[in-house]
Amino acid sequence: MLLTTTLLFYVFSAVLLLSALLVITARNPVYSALYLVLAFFNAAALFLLLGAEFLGLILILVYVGAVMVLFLFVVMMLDINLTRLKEGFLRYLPLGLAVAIVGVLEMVSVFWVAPLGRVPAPGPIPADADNTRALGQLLYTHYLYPFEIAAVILLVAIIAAIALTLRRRPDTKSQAVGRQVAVAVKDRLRMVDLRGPRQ
Amino acid sequence: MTAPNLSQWLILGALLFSIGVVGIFLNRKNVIILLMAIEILLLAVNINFVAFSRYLGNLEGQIFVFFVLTVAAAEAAIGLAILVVYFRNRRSINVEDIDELRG
Amino acid sequence: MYSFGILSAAIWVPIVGGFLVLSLGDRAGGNLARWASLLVSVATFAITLPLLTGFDTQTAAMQFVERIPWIPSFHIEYFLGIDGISLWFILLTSFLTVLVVISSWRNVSSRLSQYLAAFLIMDGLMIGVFCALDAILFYVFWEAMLIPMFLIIGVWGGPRRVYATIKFFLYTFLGSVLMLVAFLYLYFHCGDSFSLLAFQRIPLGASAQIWIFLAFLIAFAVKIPMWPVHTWLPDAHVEAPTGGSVILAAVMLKMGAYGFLRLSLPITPDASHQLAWLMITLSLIAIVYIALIAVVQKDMKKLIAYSSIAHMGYVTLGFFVFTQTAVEGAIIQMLSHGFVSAAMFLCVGVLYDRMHTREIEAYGGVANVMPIFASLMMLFAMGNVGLPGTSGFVGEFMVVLGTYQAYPWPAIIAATGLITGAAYTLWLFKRVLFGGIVHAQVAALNDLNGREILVLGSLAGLVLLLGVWPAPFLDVVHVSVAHLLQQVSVSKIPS
Amino acid sequence: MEIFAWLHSLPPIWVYLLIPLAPLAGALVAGFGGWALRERAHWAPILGVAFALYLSIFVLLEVLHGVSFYGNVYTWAVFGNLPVHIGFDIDSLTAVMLVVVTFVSLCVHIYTIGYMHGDPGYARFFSYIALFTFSMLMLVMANNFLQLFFGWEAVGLVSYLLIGFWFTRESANQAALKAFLVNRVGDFGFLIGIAAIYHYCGSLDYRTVFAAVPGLVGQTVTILPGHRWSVLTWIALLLFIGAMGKSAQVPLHVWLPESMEGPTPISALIHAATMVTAGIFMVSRMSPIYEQSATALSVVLIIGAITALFMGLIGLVQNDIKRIIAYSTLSQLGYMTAALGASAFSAAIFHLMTHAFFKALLFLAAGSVIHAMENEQDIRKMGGLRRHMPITYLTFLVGALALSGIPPFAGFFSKDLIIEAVGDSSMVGAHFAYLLLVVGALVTALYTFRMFFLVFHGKQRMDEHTRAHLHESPGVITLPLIVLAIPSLLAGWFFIAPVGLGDFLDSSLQIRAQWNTVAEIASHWQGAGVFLLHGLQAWPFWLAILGIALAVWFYLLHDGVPAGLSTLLAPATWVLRKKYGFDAFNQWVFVRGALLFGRRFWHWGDESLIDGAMVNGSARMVARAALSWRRLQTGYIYHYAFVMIIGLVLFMTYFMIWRG
Repeated sequence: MLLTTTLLFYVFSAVLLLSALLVITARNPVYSALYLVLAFFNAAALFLLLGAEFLGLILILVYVGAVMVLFLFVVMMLDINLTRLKEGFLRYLPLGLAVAIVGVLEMVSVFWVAPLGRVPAPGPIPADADNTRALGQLLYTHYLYPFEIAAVILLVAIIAAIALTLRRRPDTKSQAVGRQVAVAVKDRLRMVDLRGPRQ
Repeated sequence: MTAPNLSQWLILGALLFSIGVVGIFLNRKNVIILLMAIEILLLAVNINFVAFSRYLGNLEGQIFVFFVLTVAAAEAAIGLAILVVYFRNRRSINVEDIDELRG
Repeated sequence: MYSFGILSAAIWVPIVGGFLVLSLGDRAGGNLARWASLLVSVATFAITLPLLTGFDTQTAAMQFVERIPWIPSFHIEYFLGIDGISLWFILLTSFLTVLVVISSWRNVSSRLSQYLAAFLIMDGLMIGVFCALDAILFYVFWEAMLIPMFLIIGVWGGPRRVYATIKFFLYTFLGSVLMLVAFLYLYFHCGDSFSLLAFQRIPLGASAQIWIFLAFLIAFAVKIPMWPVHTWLPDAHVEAPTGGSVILAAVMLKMGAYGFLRLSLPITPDASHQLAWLMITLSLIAIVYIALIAVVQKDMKKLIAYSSIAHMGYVTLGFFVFTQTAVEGAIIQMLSHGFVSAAMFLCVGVLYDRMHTREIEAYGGVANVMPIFASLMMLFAMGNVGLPGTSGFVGEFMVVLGTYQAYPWPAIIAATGLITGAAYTLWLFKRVLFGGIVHAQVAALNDLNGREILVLGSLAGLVLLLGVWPAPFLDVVHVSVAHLLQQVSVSKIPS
Repeated sequence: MEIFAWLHSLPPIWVYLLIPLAPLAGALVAGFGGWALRERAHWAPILGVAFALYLSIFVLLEVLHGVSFYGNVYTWAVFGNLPVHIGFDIDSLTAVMLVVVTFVSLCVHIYTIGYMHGDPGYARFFSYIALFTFSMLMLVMANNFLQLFFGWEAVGLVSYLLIGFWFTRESANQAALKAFLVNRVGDFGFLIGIAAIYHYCGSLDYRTVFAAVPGLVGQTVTILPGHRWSVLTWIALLLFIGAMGKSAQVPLHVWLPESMEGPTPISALIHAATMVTAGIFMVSRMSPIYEQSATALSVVLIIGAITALFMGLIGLVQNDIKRIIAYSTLSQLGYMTAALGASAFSAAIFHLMTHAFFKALLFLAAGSVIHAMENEQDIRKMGGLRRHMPITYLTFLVGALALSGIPPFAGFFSKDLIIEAVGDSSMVGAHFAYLLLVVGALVTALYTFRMFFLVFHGKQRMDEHTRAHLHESPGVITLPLIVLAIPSLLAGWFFIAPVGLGDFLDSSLQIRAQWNTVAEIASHWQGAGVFLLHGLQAWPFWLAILGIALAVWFYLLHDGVPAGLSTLLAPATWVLRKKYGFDAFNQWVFVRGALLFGRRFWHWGDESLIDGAMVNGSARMVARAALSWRRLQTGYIYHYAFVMIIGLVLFMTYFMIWRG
């Protein structure tokens, strides 16, 4: 069991890092997006290893299902000049690598040296543990207000995204709701006297 | 082989984070990949959170990941929306063209 | 000692009155605003008079004290009170505001009500500075005062007014910010009060005193102004309208000197002694260097502005020799300079209103057509020169005498002001008033009208009174100065 | 006397107070009422001064009867704990000065009626001279240094106003300014002297100070490092600088000749008779201080003697009638100062008195001439006036003889007494001074009679128009001349014993016995007649006669001699015409120096260094820094992102290394 966990950790981690690397190096943004999907899957698996089933699933549902689809959609929708975007691709590589290596070295040294490594491994997850219930209980009691705020943020994001991308072309036909509502009878209905001369 | 301890999880996060950083440096022209790199950064953070949550036996870490996910989703949505609008106006998503801030 | 809010009234009546005048606007050709502001300023002056009659000259304690909490969480109080050092300046302020209102009766062409309102509001704020005993209150008044003056120069000033106002504002503002820092340090050191009286009592180490002294020095040196931070003054004066120059020279410059007496000396006595050499040197530079610069000026206002700086040199010199005669002389010098410089600027204003130029060369022979003006200006010039019998003499005489008691050489150098002062003042006088009439415009000048005679005449009376009989002016000051010097003589460095 | 009887019923202080206040009231009436009174403005000042003279005579008589007064009128101010008063010190010295001042002043007032008739500034002029009388009286009556300084400066102010009285004339304004400034240089020393007195004696009151003086003997002061001076010498010299300014001693004499730009009456009143003698008066008043310092007395003596001779020499080459008299005034002031230096204070005061009379007379007579000549002042354009102006001629002759020291005129007694006192003196430099003074007697007679002969004798060199209008001056002008001629003739004979020998003044003076040359002379005093006879056998008299004789020879008998001499002695005359270069020196060093430094300080110091480099410089630096730092703001988002990331890493590194 222990062995399996460890093995799985290394496997998923390796794939995660690899796919992340591919995300940033792929020539085509479509590939990047797809690699990112792969990375998210691996991350979700790692979450499961850590006993965070809810988050793992959410990650797949929300990110892979919604966010990455959105990315893909945008990437494909926009007619992007790929060659220009890749110009000077390697120009900042040394700087980026240097920064990243320094950062990694520092972080790793901290993590090795600090007593973090001696944090005792937690016991195995009990079989009847219900991660989702536990989260839900915290979320809807103690973190209710932040949760509501998160909801509002999402709402704002939705409205903002729509408002930003919505565009009115002069040649498209659309309803003028206000005017429709404000219509009065006499605007639409004209009583015509049809009795005529027959009388 | 022993079970992965906290340090290993954190190192995983650190490596992932660095990849995200390098991604920002490399893809400085392509906004979409920049956004993706940011997602990687956030993911690295999230892994740290969840690892801490597990090893310290505290669910708050996962709660935080939940909020991070929320905000990240919102950010991605708005970021892409802005990108679309921008592309519509400029026919480009090259970051070098985005220099209205320049004095 | 009674205190039913005279000081508050003296502060708030002009401020509220100023806003009322502002709301009146320029209706009825501004007459409404004129009379209303005259009423307010006279009322303020009347309010300040009981301060003199009810003043107890036998005590150094603060009088007419008002003290109520203002921002209790920071121990900031609305704490007012006066002693012999501040009394005259409050009266000077309220009196000069009346004169400024009268002198602005006809010669402000636009936005009269706003102009007058600015002076009234400034009146209250300046009185506030002279009686605030809480550091934050003091600071608020100190800074707020800049705003009306900023507007007065910036809106009604001359062609380079923007440069002058910004220079004026930045200079003074920069200085006072450091003062605020010093206040905060003292507050945290003192613990529970922003009261200046409490500040005066707390023991301070030698280096802390030096730093606080320097912070205060910059704030006050800019205001006085002392060499080398004086260059804003000539510019500000040149651009300011007459009333602005009057208040600037007569009252605002005194604030810096007042700050030394109220803050620097009692709060940091050891640093004051230690840095006295610096202050004396700067004062002497002001007296000698600035006076020489004044000699070669071509613009009347600039000349008088430089002469103001030189005269304020005597004030700072007097403070930092720590003899009673010199300190009292310096206070009298401040008062006298309030009268004389105000009068000199009003005189220039009289000419400017008629000729619209301040260039000395544009004049010459004015005495031929304006004899009354010439006589009055001669009196003020003599006051500026420090002739015995005029107010200017008393202060300089006492400062030189008091300085000699402490250090002979500075007294000797300071006394050269006697010569240079006469040189620039009388040379100005000669070029403007004497000689034949060269310019046709000068020939057409009218002599003073009744209003101008009233304004200049009342100042002339004061100049002579202070010169012939300074005793009543000094009597008020004695006890407070003795107390101050006693405070300064005791070291505050904790042993 | 009967006419003074009622004054005894007044408190004495009232009488004393009225003496200065009466002219002041006159001045105020003339000054403020001048626009309405116009040509009637003289009444108030004349009445005021006349009243002051009347009271002064009363005071003199009282003092002769042994009454003296020392008291305060009001407390001017309290310096710390020390009250400073306005008060009066009435003793013999003051009484003499009071009478001299008010008498000359009254004569000048009356004379002015005629002289200034028709001048637009008529009322103003009267206001000024009455104000001057007030100031001078305050000066001589003072019982403390503050009031002395007040009077001292106030007479300077009025002098300034009067020299520049015709303010449309550029030269008058220039002269006025110069007079004021040079006087201020003296006042500067005087002020420091007062400050030193205040410091060492702790008071400004004469009596307290004089009482403290003996305690200061032996105390030293270090003004320049390494030099220890006696405190009293230091004080005495500083005060003497003041006296040099007021009494126009070399090198502060330069203003006096130029002050002749003013109307003649004030030349007579201020620049001959009264104000310029303030220094002499002051030093006499301070005799307790000066007597403690041999050094100071020597300086006084030598400066006085130098002034006496060398200023007289300049008088030889001047052509302006008023300037000649002005240089003679300088020279006579030198005699007085030399007398002070020889401790012959009473002789100085005596000469002051006689000089006041005869010099005022000379000036007023010269004014009469100028008036007749329609404002021509050049003696080369005069001549032969004696036929047209007999009264002026005779009175001028009296003045000239008195000035030259011919017995029995007043000047002889006072000048001879001074020369004799200096000759007897044992001061350092007394021999040198004696020599200068004796030669000065010759020079005095020569320039005086040169002027006299050129003006009143010889050919008439004026133009036709002027000659046609020559006439004797009106009564208001000649009356004062006659009034002044009487004391010029008689004052010496009558007053040498009481004033000159100090019987009367002794109570006001303190003289050390070993320096008291006047007492020496007084000890074998056998009356004015003997003194006169004795004088006839002495050098100065014969030199004066020689001077007159030379003048007769040069200017009456052989016209060509002076011109020949001046070419023969060209370098000497050049030096004299240039007045030894004092004016040029002052102009170049002080005036131009001050202007130069002023401009340099202004343009380089204030405008370039402080305003340019520091004030606007810092503003520019901020702007420049902002400009360069603005480049950092590329506007590319990724740059900001890079900076954030690099910053983060640096931050981490910092914590790792220095905080880890």
